[in-house]
Amino acid sequence: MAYRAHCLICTGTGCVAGGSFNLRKTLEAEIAKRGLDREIQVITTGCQGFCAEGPIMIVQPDGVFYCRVEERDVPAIVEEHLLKGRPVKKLLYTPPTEKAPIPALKDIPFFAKQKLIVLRNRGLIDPDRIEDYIAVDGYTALGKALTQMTPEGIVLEIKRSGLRGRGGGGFPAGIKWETCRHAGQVRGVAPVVICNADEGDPGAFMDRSIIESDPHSVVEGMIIAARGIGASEGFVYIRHEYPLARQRLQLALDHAREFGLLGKNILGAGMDFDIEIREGAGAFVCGESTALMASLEGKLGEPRAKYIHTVEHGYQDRPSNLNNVETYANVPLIILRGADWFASMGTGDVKENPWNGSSGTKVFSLVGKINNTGLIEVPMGISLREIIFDIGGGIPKGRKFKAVQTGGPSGGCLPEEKLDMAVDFDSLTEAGSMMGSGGMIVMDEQTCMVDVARYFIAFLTEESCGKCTPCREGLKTMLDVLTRIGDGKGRMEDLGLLEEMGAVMQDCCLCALGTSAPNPVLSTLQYFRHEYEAHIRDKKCPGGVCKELITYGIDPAKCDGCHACVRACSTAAIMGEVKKVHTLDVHKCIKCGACIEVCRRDAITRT
Amino acid sequence: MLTEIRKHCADLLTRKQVAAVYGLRERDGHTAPYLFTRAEDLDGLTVGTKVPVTFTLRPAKKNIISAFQEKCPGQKIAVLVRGCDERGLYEVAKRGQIQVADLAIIGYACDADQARACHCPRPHPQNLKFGEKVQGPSNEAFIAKIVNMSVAEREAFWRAQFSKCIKCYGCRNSCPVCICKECWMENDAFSPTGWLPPDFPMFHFVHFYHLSDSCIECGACVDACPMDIPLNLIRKVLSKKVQEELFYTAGQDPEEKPPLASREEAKERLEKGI
Amino acid sequence: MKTIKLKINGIETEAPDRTPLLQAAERMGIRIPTLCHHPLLEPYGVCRICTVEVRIRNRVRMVTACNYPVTNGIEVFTDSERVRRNRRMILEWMLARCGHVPVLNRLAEEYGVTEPRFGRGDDDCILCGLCVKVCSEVVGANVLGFFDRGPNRTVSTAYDRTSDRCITCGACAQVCPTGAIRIKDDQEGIYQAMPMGPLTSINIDFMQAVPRKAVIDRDSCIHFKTGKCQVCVDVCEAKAIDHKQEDRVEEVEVGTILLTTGFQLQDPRVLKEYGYGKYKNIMTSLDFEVLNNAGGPTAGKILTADGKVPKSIGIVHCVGSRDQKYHEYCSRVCCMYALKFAHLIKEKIHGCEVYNFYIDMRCFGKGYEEFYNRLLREGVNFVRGKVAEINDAALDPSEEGKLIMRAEDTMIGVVRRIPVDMVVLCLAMEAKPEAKHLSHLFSCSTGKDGFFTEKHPKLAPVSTPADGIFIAGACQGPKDIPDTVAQAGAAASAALSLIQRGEVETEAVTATIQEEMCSGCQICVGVCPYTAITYDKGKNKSSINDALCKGCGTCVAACPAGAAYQKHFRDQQIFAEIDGILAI
Amino acid sequence: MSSTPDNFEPRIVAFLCNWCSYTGADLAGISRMNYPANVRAIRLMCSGSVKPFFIMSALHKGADGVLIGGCHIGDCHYQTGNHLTKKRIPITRELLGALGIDPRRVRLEWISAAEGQEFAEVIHEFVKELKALGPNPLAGGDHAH
Repeated sequence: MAYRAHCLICTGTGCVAGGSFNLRKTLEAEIAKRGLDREIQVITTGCQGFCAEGPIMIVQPDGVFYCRVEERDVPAIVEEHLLKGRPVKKLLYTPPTEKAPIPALKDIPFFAKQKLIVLRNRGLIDPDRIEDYIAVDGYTALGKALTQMTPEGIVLEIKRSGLRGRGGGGFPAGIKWETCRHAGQVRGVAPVVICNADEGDPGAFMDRSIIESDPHSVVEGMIIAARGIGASEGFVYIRHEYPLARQRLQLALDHAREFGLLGKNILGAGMDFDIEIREGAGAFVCGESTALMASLEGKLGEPRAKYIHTVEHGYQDRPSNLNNVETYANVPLIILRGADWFASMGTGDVKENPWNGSSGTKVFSLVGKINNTGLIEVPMGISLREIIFDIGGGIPKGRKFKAVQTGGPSGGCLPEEKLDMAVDFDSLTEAGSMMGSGGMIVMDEQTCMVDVARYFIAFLTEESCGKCTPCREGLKTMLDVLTRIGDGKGRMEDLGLLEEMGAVMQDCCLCALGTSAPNPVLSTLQYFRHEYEAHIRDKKCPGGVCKELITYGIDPAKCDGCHACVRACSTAAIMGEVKKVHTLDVHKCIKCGACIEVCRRDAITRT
Repeated sequence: MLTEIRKHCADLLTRKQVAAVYGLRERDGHTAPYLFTRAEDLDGLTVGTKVPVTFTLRPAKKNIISAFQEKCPGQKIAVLVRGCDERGLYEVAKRGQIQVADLAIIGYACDADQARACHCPRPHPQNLKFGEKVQGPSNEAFIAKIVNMSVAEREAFWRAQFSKCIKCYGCRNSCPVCICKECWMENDAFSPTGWLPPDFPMFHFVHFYHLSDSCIECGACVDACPMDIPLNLIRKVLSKKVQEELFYTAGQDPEEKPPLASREEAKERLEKGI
Repeated sequence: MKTIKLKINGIETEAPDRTPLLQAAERMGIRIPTLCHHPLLEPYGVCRICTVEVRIRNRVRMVTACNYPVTNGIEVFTDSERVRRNRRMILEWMLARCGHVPVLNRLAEEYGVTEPRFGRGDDDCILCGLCVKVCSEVVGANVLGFFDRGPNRTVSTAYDRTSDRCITCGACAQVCPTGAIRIKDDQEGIYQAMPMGPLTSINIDFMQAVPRKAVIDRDSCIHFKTGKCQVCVDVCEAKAIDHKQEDRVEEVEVGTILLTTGFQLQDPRVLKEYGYGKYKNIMTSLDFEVLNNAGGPTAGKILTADGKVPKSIGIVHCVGSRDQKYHEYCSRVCCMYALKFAHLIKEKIHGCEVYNFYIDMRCFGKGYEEFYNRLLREGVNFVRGKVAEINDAALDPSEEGKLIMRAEDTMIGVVRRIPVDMVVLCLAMEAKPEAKHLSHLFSCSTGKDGFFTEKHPKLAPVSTPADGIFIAGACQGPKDIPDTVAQAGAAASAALSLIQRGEVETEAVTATIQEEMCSGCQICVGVCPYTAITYDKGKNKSSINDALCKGCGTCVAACPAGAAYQKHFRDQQIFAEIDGILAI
Repeated sequence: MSSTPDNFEPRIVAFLCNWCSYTGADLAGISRMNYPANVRAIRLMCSGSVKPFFIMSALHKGADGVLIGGCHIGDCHYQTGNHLTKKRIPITRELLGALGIDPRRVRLEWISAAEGQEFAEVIHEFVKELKALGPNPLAGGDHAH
């Protein structure tokens, strides 16, 4: 049956939270009411990435992009667009820098600069239907890998593609596969293939989105990996907090099994392989490979020394290949289109040595003080500026950019002068941050870098497993020092102390969580030392965040006496008559910021 | 009953289920054990006369069935038994004299009159095929006579009785469970040749004690005694004691070991079921 | 295993490939400090104190020495400035948690940390994990574990509750470097803890044991409780330990046997009036002997349960001996050792009052009476009278916490109440309960007191009615060491005289069956305790195996026909005996 | 019952087992324990080898009492020899009783090698009892004139 139009409703977690399932129901009802149900099909898709504007709906074949769609908008969409062919203007997206709305998805800057490989099927297919995936050439790569390639050929192809692990370490996947395959053969022990879906970084949701929008790409990638490595058993370690992703993945596995793509004798090619989902209990450290495998074995999720590599002795002492969701999702296209195609994207010549550059694309979750929060996929080597200002649409309210934090909680904060830096594994590390799993948090001038460092150290202190001394005690003492500085009780020698602590942690911690933990502190100390000094020496917080160091006030020039702040203030610290300039009693003020939130004229000051 | 028994035995013989039928034959007014090998001879078969089937041949001192089994090992013969006959069979079997397994035991019951005459407590065999079970007379009443006497009275009583003894050995010879080749009753140390009556109570003590855990109370000794010494009075007193003290009743089960022939204590024997 | 070359602190050395670096360094005598390493446990690598600098092909790595496997060509620096900086910082961090743990402070001092920059915390546990690991890896009880995470990490049992899986082996406390784990003793006083039994699961029975070999006590060995812990196997260089060994029954053919099974001390709890087990500081003579031993729990000091030096001690003679209610006999040794105790107390505790309560002083041996006289001179108090009761009923505050001994002093004819700090009960020696069983086994007999009976008290004091079985020592009756030695010598030489002869005459009293009289009733077969009689079915006769026959004659009496006879006990012989003894 | 002459000294034939009672009797002697001289011991290897005919014979030949001494049950040197004794003697006594011979003239006692005292006591007691019973009426037998 052919339809003349399709309504693609995003059912990523963000849009689902915005009510996209109800939207679907209402839309279908409305279409049926109008007797259009044989002409127009409603499809729910995975995350489209532009989560800031959800719930999102795209009408094809016109390619019209609607954002912030609510149920009450449905009659208008059906009446105007679907019946009369006129896009509903008020639901179209208008970039913050533009005046006129942009009707077509392809024209929206957020999408225009992206390069979709991993997210190629987002918004296109229904993640719950394997047929949809197959319709867009899904499992073709698997067919090719099974029938036209040797396992060695598969590993070589990945190696030559320069694909580096997207989980954070950036270890070349091909080399890992090769070692694992070799270990399995030498030891005569069947290796296992593990997918790390324990995405724990605050503000990061790439892996979740991939699984939610295109679970089969991960499954296919894992099967191909298993074929290359010689594994017959696979696990997906997914965090408990991702129920929707888990559900979709489970369905994908069931379907794949039904279609003969998993289980015994896959595609009749004599390969046996199956995947089991294991749920983590939400410990951040379980994203670390050894801790993950310990957890997978049912033990306490604690890392161990990696002097013996997990590719050789991992899960149940078997050779274990661990890649994250995004890495596996890259695999089918590499196999299908070839290593050369993949290597042609990104930086450096990776064909001879994958360490030479960063090929392909990277998915980032773009969050923080930025207009277009959401999930983006960009080619390696793109500049931070392009990401933040072109795709991200810049900083809201016309504020100044201060820093971008990449790589999750243990990444570093990069200042404005680094904005033109190419985004790839090695440049980020060099700059004192890291690629990490792809979190990207943008901060504006109202951010306090000491507070940011404190926030991340607090997070890591909480999430440290506590096994080794420097991580457990170092983070705690580091947090104490940062809190002291934030409270205005810091001493100048604290800066040296922080640096020393950071260096010792980098030297001595047991796992990457610990060794990378000082990054937020060290990078802010490197690029924003003056802010620390301001806290200690001047007892001032330049970002106006650290409560102990700021006082609230009202700029009489800006205040129009709208009285909104008076209603918002819970301690009655603001007084004033309507239409007259208000005043603020600093003794009553608890610096909660509620007034700032409501003030439309930016009249509340923090000094 | 006799006709039926004859018919049954004839059947066994004609169908060659047994090589012979061992029973009693009456000829010329005399009843004696006889081995019927031909069915037509069975007309002479009789029952109910007090001739024990486990008769011990003297002076060969060989049990009659034992002698047959020795001669024709493995041959199956049918034996016609009363209650006492069967008990006797079992007791001598326990003492290795005959093989019960090679016997087809055909039992018939004695009637009340016979039982009374013999003072038989169990006038029917376990392998009862012919006749009706009847209750035997009580031993208690029978032995009351002696039980109620004082020791001195008993001494006097038995002195009188044994003084009649003519040392004919009839009591011993007629005993169906007596198996010894050499008999203590003939031992000079106990009753030297020529002493008549034998010294009280040496001579009889031997007989009584020896059979204390094998006496089947058939009364053959009393029947055999020409002087009518009531030997079964003592026999029954002793049997009672053996039952009470050693938990044993003779002639019950061919597998059961006699108490005086086993190492175990009486209680232990009872518990282990030896 | 392949040997590789490496350089530690500039010195070339060799080590087996992939040996832990810590071991490789140790072999060179280079000490790398560590707080979470134990040679019996898998390296855990958590304290990070052992972090050293390793240069591999010009790349510098910081690795933990305890679990880093050495490879060819690496260069190690165990004490570089960077290493020292790291250690200082880690120690400061540790002190911030556990500021008063001695082992930490010592190490910190070594690294010049005197005033830790993060202060000193009050915790005791440095979270080295040794206890957790010993409990799981060695003991196998898996009682201890880590709870919570990050700075809140603690070591505890599940739900912080007493675990019934804990076998109270104490291994956790043993390995704890800080003393944070203490084994709680539910019982009080040194007496309960007094090592009357073996101190450890592996022990040598006693110092003079022959052969002087260590044995494993199955009841307390962790391996037999949990199936794990093979530490002794690992450390035994002789590879002599085998947990699979079972008790073996070995059959040894011998011609003579010496029974020297000894005695046991009477259970003092039976004598309720003396309050043993009810009051502290009442002990048996053996307890007191252990207390006095230089190798004992107090290193030979006489101390009360509270660890105080007693000012007065009562010694009760004849506890359970010479007593119609318990043992009528005299235990022989008590008087003399009680005197020895009194002497030891006087010698060890100046001014301690000693009260010996006796019925009679039996100082019968050479020099014994003289010893008694010496004690009289030493000022030991001798009270003639049996102690009626010991309790703690203080009449005035000075008697609080003391034991009150009540006895009639028959010398002066008054009832005395004597408060003391400690009481020693000189308990009766009694026969072991197993002696009865042994007497059956060896065909000897025990007297009504349970001691073995000798064949003749004067003429054959070490023999038993059974030929070749001899007795010596306290299994025959209470006696002291000289008597035991003398008797044992006598028993040994009696046994030797048999061995010297090389052969023993057996009694020629076996039974025989006269074949012609045997009617094959097999009664004899049933009554023979030695299966010496066999029945021949073919002949319908039984016959007796002379070698098996022990000559009891049971079959003879059972044979109705008189076919069986026993040599030397033929009927004619017995009848003749009867005739003979009645002829008079 | 015949009246007992004042000077009647019963004669006791004692069948004693080699390992216990005989040794026990010996111990009584060694221990200088007094017991009446009325007893005459016949040593047998085991009480299990005592034929009831011996008892009968002894009584017939004039013994006023017969003592059978064995090891305690469970203590038998020959493991189970005394089990037979334990079964035979009551039957013997019953038979004697039924025949008119006072069964009290036959006594079965378990006396261990260590029980010299007990042996002496048994003899004392037995002699006293036999004195009360008076001479054995069988003494000498009919032909032993």
